[in-house]
This record gives sequence, C-alpha cells and structure tokens, in this order.
Amino acid sequence: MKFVGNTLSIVKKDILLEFRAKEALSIMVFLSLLLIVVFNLAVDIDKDNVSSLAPGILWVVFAFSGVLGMGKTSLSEREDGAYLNVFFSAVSMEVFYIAKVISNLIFLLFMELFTIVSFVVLFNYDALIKGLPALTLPLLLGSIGFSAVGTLFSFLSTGSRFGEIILPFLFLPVVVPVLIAGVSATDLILNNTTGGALLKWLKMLAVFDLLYLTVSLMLFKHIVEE
Amino acid sequence: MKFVGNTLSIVKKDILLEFRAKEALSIMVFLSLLLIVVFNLAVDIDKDNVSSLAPGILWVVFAFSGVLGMGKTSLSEREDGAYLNVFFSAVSMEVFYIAKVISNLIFLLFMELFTIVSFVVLFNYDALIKGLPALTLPLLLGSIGFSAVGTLFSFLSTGSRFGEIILPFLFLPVVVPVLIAGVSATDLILNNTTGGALLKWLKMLAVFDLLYLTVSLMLFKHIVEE
Amino acid sequence: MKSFRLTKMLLLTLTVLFPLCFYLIFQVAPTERIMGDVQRIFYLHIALAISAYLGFGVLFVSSIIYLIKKNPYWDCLASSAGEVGLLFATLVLITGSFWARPVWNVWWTWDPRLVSMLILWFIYVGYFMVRKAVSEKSRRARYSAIVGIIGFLDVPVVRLATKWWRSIHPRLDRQEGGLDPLMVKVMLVTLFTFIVFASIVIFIRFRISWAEERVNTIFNEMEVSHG
Amino acid sequence: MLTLIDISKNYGLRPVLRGINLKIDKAEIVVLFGHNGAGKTTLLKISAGITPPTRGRVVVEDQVIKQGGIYYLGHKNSLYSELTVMENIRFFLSMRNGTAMVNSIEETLEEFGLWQRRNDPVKALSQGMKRRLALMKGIISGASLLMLDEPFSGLDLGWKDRVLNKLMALREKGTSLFIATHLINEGCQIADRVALLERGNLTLFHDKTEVNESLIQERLRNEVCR
Amino acid sequence: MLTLIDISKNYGLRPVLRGINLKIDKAEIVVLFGHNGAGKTTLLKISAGITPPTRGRVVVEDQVIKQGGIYYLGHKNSLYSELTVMENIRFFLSMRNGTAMVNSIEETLEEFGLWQRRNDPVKALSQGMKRRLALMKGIISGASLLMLDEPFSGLDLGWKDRVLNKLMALREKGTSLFIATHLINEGCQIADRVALLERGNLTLFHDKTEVNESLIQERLRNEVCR
Ligand code: HEM
Ligand SMILES: Nc1ncnc2c1ncn2[C@@H]1O[C@H](COP(=O)(O)OP(=O)(O)OP(=O)(O)O)[C@@H](O)[C@H]1O
Ligand SMILES: Nc1ncnc2c1ncn2[C@@H]1O[C@H](COP(=O)(O)OP(=O)(O)OP(=O)(O)O)[C@@H](O)[C@H]1O
Ligand SMILES: [Mg+2]
Ligand SMILES: [Mg+2]
Repeated sequence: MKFVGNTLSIVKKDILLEFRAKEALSIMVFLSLLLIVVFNLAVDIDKDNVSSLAPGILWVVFAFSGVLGMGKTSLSEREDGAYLNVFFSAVSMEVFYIAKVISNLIFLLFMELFTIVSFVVLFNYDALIKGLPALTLPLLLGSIGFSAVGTLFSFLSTGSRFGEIILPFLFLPVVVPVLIAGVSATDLILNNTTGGALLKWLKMLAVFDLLYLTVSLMLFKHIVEE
Repeated sequence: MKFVGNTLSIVKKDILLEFRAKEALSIMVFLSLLLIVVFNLAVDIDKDNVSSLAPGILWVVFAFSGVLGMGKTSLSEREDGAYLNVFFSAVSMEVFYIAKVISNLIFLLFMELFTIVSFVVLFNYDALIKGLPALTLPLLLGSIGFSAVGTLFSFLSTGSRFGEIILPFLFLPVVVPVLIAGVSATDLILNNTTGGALLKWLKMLAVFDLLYLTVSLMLFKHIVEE
Repeated sequence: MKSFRLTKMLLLTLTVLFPLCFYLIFQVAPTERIMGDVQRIFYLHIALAISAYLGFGVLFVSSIIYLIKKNPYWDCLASSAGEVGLLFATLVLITGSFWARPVWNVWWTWDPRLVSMLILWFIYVGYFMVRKAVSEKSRRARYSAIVGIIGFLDVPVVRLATKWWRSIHPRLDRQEGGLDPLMVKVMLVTLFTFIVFASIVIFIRFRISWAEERVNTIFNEMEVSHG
Repeated sequence: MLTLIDISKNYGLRPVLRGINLKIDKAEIVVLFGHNGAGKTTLLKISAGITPPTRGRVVVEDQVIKQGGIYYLGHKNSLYSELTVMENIRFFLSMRNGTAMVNSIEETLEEFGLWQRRNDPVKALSQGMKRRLALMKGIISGASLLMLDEPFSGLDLGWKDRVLNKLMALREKGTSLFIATHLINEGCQIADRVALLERGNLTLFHDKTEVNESLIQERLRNEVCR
Repeated sequence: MLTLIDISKNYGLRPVLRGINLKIDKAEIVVLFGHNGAGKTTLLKISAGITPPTRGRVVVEDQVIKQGGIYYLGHKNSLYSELTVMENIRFFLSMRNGTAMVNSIEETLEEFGLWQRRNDPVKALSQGMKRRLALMKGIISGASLLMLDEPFSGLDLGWKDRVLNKLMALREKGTSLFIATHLINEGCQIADRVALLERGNLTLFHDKTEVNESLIQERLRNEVCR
C-alpha cells in the first residue's frame, strides 16, 4: 500500500506548511469570525430569529471561508512550481488529489468547529451545542463535497491568469446543492427532528460527494498536466 | 501641475490593465451578484423585509466585493516588482497613492451601480431606483473611504507573505464606521427621509474619509519602501 | 461539403418552421383561462430551456471527448455549444422574467427553479471567464473542459428543482387534468423547431471558429515552410 | 531514453519549433545552445511533458516514466519557500519512494554547501543557494533523465565548476542529461553532443569527438554571438 | 553620487554585511563580486533604499533623488506581464516626466531586438528578452545612477556583449553604475573599480589601472572559485 504512505507524506507536508506559514487555516478561521460579525451588521440577529437564521449563516460562512482558504493551499503548490516535485515522481496525480482533498478537509473541519463555537458564544445559542453530535454527519459530508470541488478548482484557478480570485465564482455555484442540502439538514436538526426528511438530505449530500469526488478524481490530472 | 499628469498616467495605466486583463472590475461585479444570491439562500428575503434588509446587504456586498477587487489591482503592481517603476521615479509615493485611490474608486462606483441595478431586479425593489439620486452622496463618500483604506491595505497585504487573503481582515474591521454610517444613511433615505439625522451620517462619512485619506497618505510610503 | 448541404436544407426547413411556430402560438393555440395571452410565452420559454440544455449537453460531451482525444476540434465544438447554451439560458431568464411580471407581479422571485437556473447561468459564465483567463490554447481547452464537465452536473438539479424543493414554478406533470391537447401539440412543434434551430446555430458557430482555427494552422504551416 | 519525433510548436501564429528530431541515449549528455528566444525552454518543457507540442511526439522509455525517472529543473526552482532546506528534501524524496540514495543526503548537503543552512527556510537563502538546492535535488533524485534549463544561472564560478563535476559523475553512473545553457565553454566541456537551436530547427549537431575541437566551439560562439 | 557609510546588515543573528564603506562617483562603474550568499543583493538593495540597513547610512546626492535619478534592477524585472512591451515602456517613461530621451524609444527598441515584439504582452517573451527589456528601461530612463543585480543573467553571448557596450556608452554620458555579477571577465572589462565582498567586508578593491592586469583578474577568479 505504497499510496497510503505517499498520501500521508503529502498531508504531513501540508500540515507542516500550515504550522510554518499559518496560511489556509488561520485565514479560514478569522474570515469566518469576521463574516459572522458582518452578517450580524447586515441582518440583526436576536434571540427570536437566531434559530431560523443559524443554518443559513453557518453554511454560507463555511463555503466562503472554506473556498478562500483552499485557494491558499494550492497557491503554495503553484508558487515556484513546487507541484512539479509530485508531477515528476512515482506518485500519481490521483494520489496527489486525494491527499490534497484530505488536507483541505482537515482544515475545513477545524474551521467549522471553530465557527460553531464562536457562533454559540456570540449569539448565546446553546441549541447548536446540543445538536452538535447530530450535526457531525451533515458537516462531514458537506465538507467532503466542498473539499472535492474546492481542491479541483483551486488548482485550476491558480493556474490561470486571474489567480485565486476566480475561484469563488467557479466554486460557489457548483456547490450550491451541497450548500442547500447542508442548510436544510442543519435546519431540521436544530429546529425539529423528523428523521425521514433528514435522511433525504443526507442521502443527497452523500450522492453529491460521490459524484464530485469521482468526477474530480478523473479530471484532476488534466489540470496539473500543463 | 505635473502631478496631475502623473496621476492621470497611473490611472490610465490601471484602466488599460483592466481592459487587457479584465481583473478587478469584472471580479467585483460578478462577486457582488453572487453574494446577493448566496445571501438570499441564507436569509429569506421577501417583500416584507426587503426594505429593512436592503441597506445592510448592499453595503456588505460593496465592502466584500470591493475589497477583493482592490486586492487584485495592487497585486498587479507587486508581481515582478512592477511598483518599483514608480518607486524609483520622479513621482512621489503620495501621488502614486492618490492615483491608486482614484482607480479603485472608479472601479468601486461601477460595481456599486451594477449591484444596485441587479438588486432592484432580483428583489423587485423599486424604491431603490427612486432613492438613487439621494443615494449618490453617501455612496460616493462611502466609496472614497473604502478606496482610501483598501488601497493602503491592499499594498500592505500583497507585500506580506499571506498575500491578498489577509486583506479582508485588515480592511473590514477598519471600515466598520464607514459601513455603519453608509448603512444608516441608506436606511434613512430608503425608509424615511428626516433630513437632520441623514446629515449627521453624511458628516460622519466625510470626516472618516478625510481621516483615512490623510493618515493613509502619510503611511503609504512606509509600506512600499519595504 | 455534405454537412454544408445538410445545413442548407435545415435552414430552409427553418424558414418554414419558424413562421409555422409563430402562427401556431399566436393563432392556433388556445388562450389560457387565467393568465391570458401572456401564457403564450410558455412555448418559447420551454423550448428555449430545452435548447439551452442541448447546448450545455453538447458542451459536456465534447469536453469529455476533448480530454480523451486532445483534439482542438472538440474544444471548438464545446465552446461554440457553450456560447449557444448560454445565450438560450439568458433568454430563458428573460422570457421567464417577462412572464413573471404579469403573472406573479414581480420580475424575479426566489423560487428553486428560478434560482437553480440562475446558478446554472453563473456556472457557464464562469466557464467563459476561465476561457478568458487562460491564454495558452491547450491549457484553456483543458481547464474549460473541466468546468464544463463539472458544471453540467447542475443541469439535473435544475430539472429536478421543482421536485426537490417547494416551488411555485409550474410543473407540467402536476397540471391538474393535464395540458390542453392542442397546447401540447403546439409545444411539441415549437420544441422541435427550436431544437433544430439551436443545433444549426451551434453547428454554424462551430464551423466559423473551426475555420478560424484552421486558417491559423495554415498560416503557421506557411510560415514553417517559407521560414 | 528520450526520443523527440518531429516536434513543432507554435505560439499563436509564431512558429517556435519546426519539426525537431532528437534522441538522447543512456548515459549521454546533450547540451542545447541558442539565442535568447530560440526556443530552448520551450523544447525542454515539451520533452518533459509540461507543455504539449503543436505537432509531433515525445517518447520516453517506459521504465523511466513509471518510477519517476525524470527530473526537470526550469527557470523556477520548485521549492516550498516556507519550508526548510531539510523539509524540502525530505518531501521530495518521499515522493520518489526511496528510489533515491536517502542515506547520502547529509553528505550531499555538505558537498553543496547547504549543511549549515539545512534548518533555514528556503526563502532566506540567496539566489545562488536556491539554485544549488534545486540542482542537488536532481542529483539525489535517482532520476535516469535530468532536464536542466540554464542550471548554472546565478551560481558563482566555484559552484559552477563543482556542479559541472557532479553532473559528469552522474553520467558515469548511467544518467542521461538534457541541458540548455548559454555558457559555451562549460556546455562543451560536459557535452557528449551539442545542438544549436536556430529558427526553430536543430542546426549544427556534433558528437563527442568533434565537440572538443576548438573550431566547433568557435563556430558555436560565432553563431550565438550574431 | 552614492556614499555608503559603515553599512551593516544582520538577518536575525546572521551578520551579512559588517561595516561597508563605499563611494561611487559620477561617471564611474563599480562592479561587485562575491560568492553566492556573500551579500551582493543585500548591499544593492540597501544602496537603493529598498531594504533598511541594520546600522549605517546611505547618502545619495540630492539632485539624484529628486528627479528619479536612480534605476534599480533586481532579480525580478519590474514589468507588468499583461501589458505589452510598448505599454510598459510608455508607463515607465510617463513616471519619469520626460527626463528620458523619449524620441529614441523606437531606435532603442530596434537595438535591443524588441521592435518586432513591441506589441506582444511581456508574458509572451522569453527569459532573456524580458531581461533585455528591463535593461533597456534602465538605459532610456535617464537615471544618473543605475544599480544592476546580475544584469547579464539569462542573456546569450551576443546580447551580453551588446549590453556591455551600451553600459559603457552610458558611462561616457556621465551615468554611474553599481553592478553585481558573477562574470569576472565581463565585470572587469567595464569596471572602473572592482570590489570583492567577502565575509561581510569589502576586501580587494582596485581601480582602473589595476583592474586590467590579468594578475588581479586571476586573483579574483581564485577568490571566487574557492
Ligand atoms: C425568470 C423566471 C423563470 C425562469 C428562470 C424559468 C426557468 C424555467 C426552466 C429552466 C424551465 C425548463 C424546466 C425543465 O423542464 O427542465 C422552465 C419551464 C417552464 N416554465 Fe419557467 N421560468 C421562469 C418563469 C416562469 C413563469 C413566470 C412561468 C409561469 C407562471 C413559468 C412556467 C413554466 C412552465 C409551465 C414550464 C414547463 C414546465 C415543465 O417542464 O414541467 N416559468 N422554466
Ligand atoms: N506563453 C507564450 N506565449 C507566446 N509566446 C511565447 C510564450 N512562451 C514563449 N514564447 C515565445 O517563444 C519563443 C521561444 O521562447 P523560449 O522561452 O523557449 O526561448 P529560450 O530559448 O528559452 O530563450 P531564453 O534564452 O531567453 O530563455 C520566444 O519568441 C517567446 O517569445
Ligand atoms: N530575507 C532573508 N532572511 C534571512 N536571511 C537572508 C534573507 N535574504 C538574504 N539572506 C541571507 O543573506 C545572505 C546574503 O544574501 P544575498 O542574497 O545578499 O547574497 P548574494 O551575494 O546576492 O548571493 P547570490 O549570488 O546567490 O545571489 C545569505 O546568507 C542569505 O541566506
Ligand atoms: Mg529560456
Ligand atoms: Mg543575489
């Protein structure tokens, strides 16, 4: 199982880079905090509407902070052509893609946890903490979808003349299904727990994850193979 | 008045770059549209609440799209060290700063006009069109503030290791006063026109503009001078 | 040349089909009871939507073939189909808006079908942004093919949007008592006309850009041989 | 090792390469000369598979591709600037699954004058040191085919000589090299064959016995000086 | 023109320059040699005012600063990659208020072999062409002090000679040059004085009459080859 070792090497390197340069993760975390504050300026969030607004705001924050953070992790590969280390090696581009998806997933999950905790503290909204165990699955599934698409497109955008800035346009429209399913699932969990409908959204998340992962896996090598 | 000519040269070059590379402006415009859509996914906007939400949403969209677009215009100066053309020239850094503020202001105003038109169409909110003449002044003042701070910080961020991504963190907290004054003024214009209070917010915008412009003008050369 | 004759023939049929369509829509089709004459937009509206799907579908397929074969022919076809698809998608949004104005009293509303269509539109605007953002030919072809393939996954979402989410946008399979049989016939004719029309536009657009591509190649060959 | 069959490349309407044929054998050093803009970089990138040719085919022996047997060094160094020298090397080797002579890293670092800098981030190295590190990666990579684009650029005289010796030692072990450079003396010194790229064609083509004749070098010099 | 007084520079704990004193007169060419990592780039950046020294002072004659009299060329080329050759030059000159010999642009472009490429975006030029363009900017800038960091890197033999002649012609017109390079022959050929940077000090320091003695060149070569 050489490819497991290779995947781990790449993930380890990404985490090392993160510790050294504090890029993707810290950007995601701070941006999510900032977004929540700005959201609050735009829409007055109070005790009465917090439970109806929470799912939407949280997922939009996840998507936005996530996509900007992921842009950063692929930039460090493009700069100075560092990804050529993998390109000219025994490691296949599929393994590289999977490894980058995992690194990005780890960063995303960290950011989401942080966002949820800050949300609870800022809006004094304890129901979110209580719902956390039930939220784990939709969060995980949603983040896998985000990471699958984000990893692919972040490499695409850093390879183009626009740089990272084109990334949100490509990313956000494509992940709208994940976003909506995530919001709906979270809404159900936080506001009323009718199992059947929840399952539908979870299934939808799983289907999109699978779809995005397999398609991206097949497409990724075409991006990197200049 | 040689410095007027120099300013114009720089602004002209920025607009040329924009035509050639379609970077800042198209990014701002599309991002603002996308943000409105995503906002709507998170918070259901309807006939009843649109007039109370509009000011907040518009200004948040201006700030966000604006800051990302401005990041782009300074990136083209940093890349390959192109700003050194001005650094080692007869043109002072103050003139350079003023010129970049003007270029950014032009892009911002375009984007804001576009955002307002799309908002009117998407939310069927005609009051915004009627209020447009009255909105011109707060928009102009607010955009000057955004541009003054954004230009300064975008140079700072592209000069740092984090690149453009750190920019929103620096920018958004600092322009909060502008954001609040802008939202309040817009709210007054759209929802009830009591002149006195409006004047207060306009004054506040003008004061902050002046403050940001003078301070940034003094600080700018320290950023560029590594 | 054979394909050229085919185009000619199809163009000729169109000169018959289009007037026929408009005659059917405005003269033959019954006036809808509640909405009145404005309902006649329906025939264009749905035909445009299906044609847009057709454009995106051709883009999708030729993008896949491009990534396998790496022949610029397919990239040319993909971008031509994409242009046509985007054009028709824009028209769907416009006709929908014009219909919504009298019926729902708004230009736009946040209905799943409408939003998903707008999102689809964004995706293909993104497709052309990528094409603009990359100047090197083969890289542009590869990158945009990737966006075209991933983006197409959204078409089923638009189709199913009214099923998945609560929607005020009409659905034919929900119409109580079904559609008036005459309406169905008119719709089918319009649909057929527009599919032919869209195919021809894609084809002509493709021929132009492919000719451009080939002229460039010939230029190169000349430069190669004459130094 | 590597066979180029009738390679042509156009950028837009400008033909850069016109039907290049070239074969590089095992344990052979081929050095490519040419004016600025002759197309050396383009040819190297095509050989490495980073850029697709407009026409023609690149054939690399099967076993070379499979085990990451190519090392390509372009104008960029492919280093992670935030990671240290050691971390860069470790990651690089982990991507090559121990094809490399891992145990000799320390010794090689010493030989390349980077042992004392092994824990410094790459961004703190000077221009020449970075180039040295990139070259060192190629040498410990265990690749059977190295493609180097102006490998000596930025190196001082002493290091240039040492690198030349390293490359010749590599050839003795059976490695093939494809090098583009402007340095005629140095190039001819290590070349088994030299090629001159001129108006898109390989003119002048000399093997071992001829390369060392000063007449050939003189002619090369004249060609490149025109 | 330029006086460096007791310049020292540390990066963290590592001293790079230790009390450098140097004076460059009008119409004088000073060439700086040194190992990789000796601190040439650092010294040039300090002289140009891009990097602040840890200790010491840089004095530039007043009239030089005022009229944009310095041109600095680092490892990067300071070009806008999206703008064409002509647009880059025009913008550059507009920043210098016609200090430059604007009318001779076309002729100079021809001399630098860029006339046919004048409408190509800079990103489409080869490595060597970009360097040539950057050098050409320096030559038409009308600056009275040019600081060039490895100006010949990437140039082929022919262009190197032509650029050398241009630089000497510039000196005849009263321009001073401060050049860092690894090329001992070329450096000594144009230098009025050469300096060797070694362990943070300027050792070896020779003026015109001595530079041309082959003994000195031999010694320089030995020093740099160690
Ligand atoms: C901007 C507004 C609108 C947009 C973007 C829009 C979009 C679409 C799209 C994409 C389709 C094709 C659906 C498919 O079969 O996959 C469609 C079909 C249709 N639209 Fe609209 N529409 C809009 C407004 C309206 C309005 C106002 C009405 C009438 C009240 C309407 C009535 C219909 C009908 C009857 C169909 C055929 C339904 C079906 O295939 O089941 N649309 N529309
Ligand atoms: N991306 C591109 N778009 C258009 N033209 C290009 C591009 N890249 C290179 N060229 C052109 O191709 C030709 C060859 O460029 P290349 O970089 O291969 O030359 P080179 O031999 O490496 O030159 P140098 O010695 O200056 O590095 C040049 O005329 C250059 O302008
Ligand atoms: N940003 C930095 N942080 C820490 N150390 C640095 C930094 N920049 C340069 N150095 C160190 O300063 C020393 C001098 O570097 P400098 O780039 O000036 O050398 P140089 O003479 O230009 O070398 P080269 O010929 O390789 O370009 C080197 O040891 C380098 O590692
Ligand atoms: Mg080159
Ligand atoms: Mg240096």
